[in-house]
Amino acid sequence: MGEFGSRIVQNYPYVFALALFAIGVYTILTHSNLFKKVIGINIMEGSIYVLFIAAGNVRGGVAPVLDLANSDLVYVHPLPQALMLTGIVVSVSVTALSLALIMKLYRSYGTVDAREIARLTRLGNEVGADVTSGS
Amino acid sequence: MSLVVRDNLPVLIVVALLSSAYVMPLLTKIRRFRFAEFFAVFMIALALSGGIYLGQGILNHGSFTYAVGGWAAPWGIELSLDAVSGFFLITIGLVATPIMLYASYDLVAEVGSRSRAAWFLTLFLLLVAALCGLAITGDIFNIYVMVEVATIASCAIVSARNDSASVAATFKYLMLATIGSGFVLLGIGFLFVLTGNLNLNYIGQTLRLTWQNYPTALWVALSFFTVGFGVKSALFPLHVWLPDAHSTAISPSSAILSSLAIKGYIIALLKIFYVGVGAQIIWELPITAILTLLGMGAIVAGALFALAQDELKRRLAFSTVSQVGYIFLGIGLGNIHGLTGSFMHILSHALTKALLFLAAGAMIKRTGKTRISEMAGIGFKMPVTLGVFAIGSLSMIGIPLFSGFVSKWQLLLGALAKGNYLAVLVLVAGSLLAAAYLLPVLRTALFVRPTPTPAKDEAPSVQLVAMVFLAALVLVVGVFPHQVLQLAQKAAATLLRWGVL
Amino acid sequence: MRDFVLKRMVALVLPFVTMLGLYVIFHGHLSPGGSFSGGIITGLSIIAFNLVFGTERGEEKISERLMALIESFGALWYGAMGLVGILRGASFLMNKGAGVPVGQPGSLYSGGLILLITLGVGLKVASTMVTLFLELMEEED
Amino acid sequence: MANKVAIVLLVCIGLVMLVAISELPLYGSPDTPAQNEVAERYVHGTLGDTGALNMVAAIVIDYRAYDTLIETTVLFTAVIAVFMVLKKGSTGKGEQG
Repeated sequence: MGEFGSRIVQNYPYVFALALFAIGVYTILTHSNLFKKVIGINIMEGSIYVLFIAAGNVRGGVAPVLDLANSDLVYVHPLPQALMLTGIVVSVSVTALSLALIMKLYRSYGTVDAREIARLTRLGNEVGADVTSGS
Repeated sequence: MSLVVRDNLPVLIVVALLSSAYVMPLLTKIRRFRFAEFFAVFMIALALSGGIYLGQGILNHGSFTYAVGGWAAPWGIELSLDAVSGFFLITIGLVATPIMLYASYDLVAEVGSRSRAAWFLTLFLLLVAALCGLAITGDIFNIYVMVEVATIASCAIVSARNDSASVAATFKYLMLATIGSGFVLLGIGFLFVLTGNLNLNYIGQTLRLTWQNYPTALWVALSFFTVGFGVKSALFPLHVWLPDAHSTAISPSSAILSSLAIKGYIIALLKIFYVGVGAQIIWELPITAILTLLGMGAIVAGALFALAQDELKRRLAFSTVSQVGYIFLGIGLGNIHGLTGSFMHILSHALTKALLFLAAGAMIKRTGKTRISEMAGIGFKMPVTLGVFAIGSLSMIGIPLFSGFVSKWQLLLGALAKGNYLAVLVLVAGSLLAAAYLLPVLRTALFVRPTPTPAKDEAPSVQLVAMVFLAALVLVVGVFPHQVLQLAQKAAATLLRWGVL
Repeated sequence: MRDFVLKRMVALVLPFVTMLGLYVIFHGHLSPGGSFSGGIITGLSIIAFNLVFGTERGEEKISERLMALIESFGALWYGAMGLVGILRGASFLMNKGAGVPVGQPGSLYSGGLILLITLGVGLKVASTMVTLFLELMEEED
Repeated sequence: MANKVAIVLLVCIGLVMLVAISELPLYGSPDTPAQNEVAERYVHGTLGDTGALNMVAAIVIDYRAYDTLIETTVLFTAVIAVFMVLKKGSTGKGEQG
């Protein structure tokens, strides 16, 4: 158990990453406020950046920009950083799209509460007409 | 010049589709919008011919790799062109071309305005490009990026009609799909931590030597992939987004999403599991058993849900949940017949479901009725549409001489070879349930004759051509499955690393 | 008159923010940064202008049409740069291996196509950010 | 009841995650699987391969340029998707919205 515990402690960034990930997913799934869901997405994506960047780290490493004057530097692995650049762009895109959808939903339902929207949609289905056609 | 094109064909297919998507929004201003629609159809047909050419080459000369940017595997992104890619490229082309043709008929009226039509075409092209990219890629992070393009494009395609119901469905879809992407990226992160590679073959090589050191971590990574791609491809307990999204979208959207978009994620899962991690390791871990169980659950539950629906498109959407179960069952069986069956089902479900959604869309468009119980006598009004719908239904049920039979037969062989008799039972039950939820539509439409027999009022001829093309393909694959089956078998053998069949 | 200070300050600072963005884009291959960070800084300067002076003035400076053009051509530019490799008989997106001169390491023109691609992508990212922002700003049409 | 089941499930998942994390290579150590010949090539070969000093830029726009092309496409897709959701769009002459 001591071995197990010490490995866990040494791998603390991964623990943080997975905990953050769980928090993000929990936020998306349980909060009914749509904006909080978007925040959940960003927490979730952030946890993944932590995981990747931690994977590339070397103790004592410096940022991966070649220093021509100093040849005996240890650089961290540049690949995870490049990958997370892509990850950030993807998360920006998803955030933008979800904000746009929220605006559209707010315009047609007048609320940003997921449960309320689900209720209104069901109502619309039962009546057989679009209750929100006033948009 | 032609040599240049041939040598770079894999990447050029994707880049050509992407470039046409880039210029598409600028085409709103041209005088005749028909041209833009024609251009989109042309580009997809071009990609189809490229895919067929590549598939032919792979079948005859074996697989090859293409290093983008000249950086070979561990450093750069390598596209790996094997039978899997060839098979899926051909599937994409065969299904996307008729859907695009169908959509182009009254797109502007359907989505609201010219600009919106142009954006729809853009997103459609982007989705097809991303799927082609998924088919040919051999790099795990490239898979993620392609999956993201496909996800965002399909979300936007769902909300093409822009009414409040479809926007609500889109938001639900986007949230769950993003959680799925998160899981996929987390899985990629775990594999990167464990192997330090992103190329699928190199991941496989490294894992084969070292996976004994971290079985739990690897298992967790594979579970992340299962959950992530499971959400995206609507594997049974994670399918909650699909019925809303696929039933509120316009018919061509439903058709492409149900038939192709979902399959792209399954192909990505197959590549990561079998090319990346490797069949031997997968069998050691309890992943295949879980996939088999989930697949069987999906077949039965999806079909039961479908039975309960009265709205035609909702019924078809739940039918997709059930049919995706077949594919996952095949993956779970994991032997050559099971995987061949999965591949064949990817093709046959793509053809069949596209056909059914397009025919349903044509019927709803003409009559304005969305519920099955209201559709009495449509068969007299639209005989050709109903005819192709019948062909699709029979194929979905798995009647011999239709494409659905070929795939279900392979799956049955796989289940028998594995000695999994529960799976055999479920496969048969799934077919019976499919008959139970599809045949009533035909019965109501064909045999309930309304008192004044309605005059003939067929769908427009362009749409008819698209539907008849798909129906003909369903029949061709069902009657002469030899060539396609050979390619599917070769794809399955590639995944199992059997060498050349 | 209430936002006089804001307007003056933004007018004073904005050119430098834009310059910083362009600097980050142009020096992406030499120092931390690159097309995405630089593009976002450049885009932010335009967004700040729109926020402070209103979207009408912003539209006058940089029209929506221009944004759409940059949007499409920025992406096309990337593809075209990729074709350079193919036309030189090498593979798609090949840089030094395809015989593109890479220049003196450490100087502004080094890294071959990297600078050109960064420029295109940076402009595209800037325009994307501004477009997304304006789209979300816009009242119901 | 459902709450208790969820909590038990979460604790189980958490334990599995902890076991998985304890199996991962140690954080920051210079001989993790990630510090392989790929990292070596990126760190020491970038200058000769591409002429750039910033390794991240070299990876983003040279070694893995194809990813970045698709990433640009993601942004493009997002813009078009936002248009699709929010805009009514210009109707061409004679067509109704």
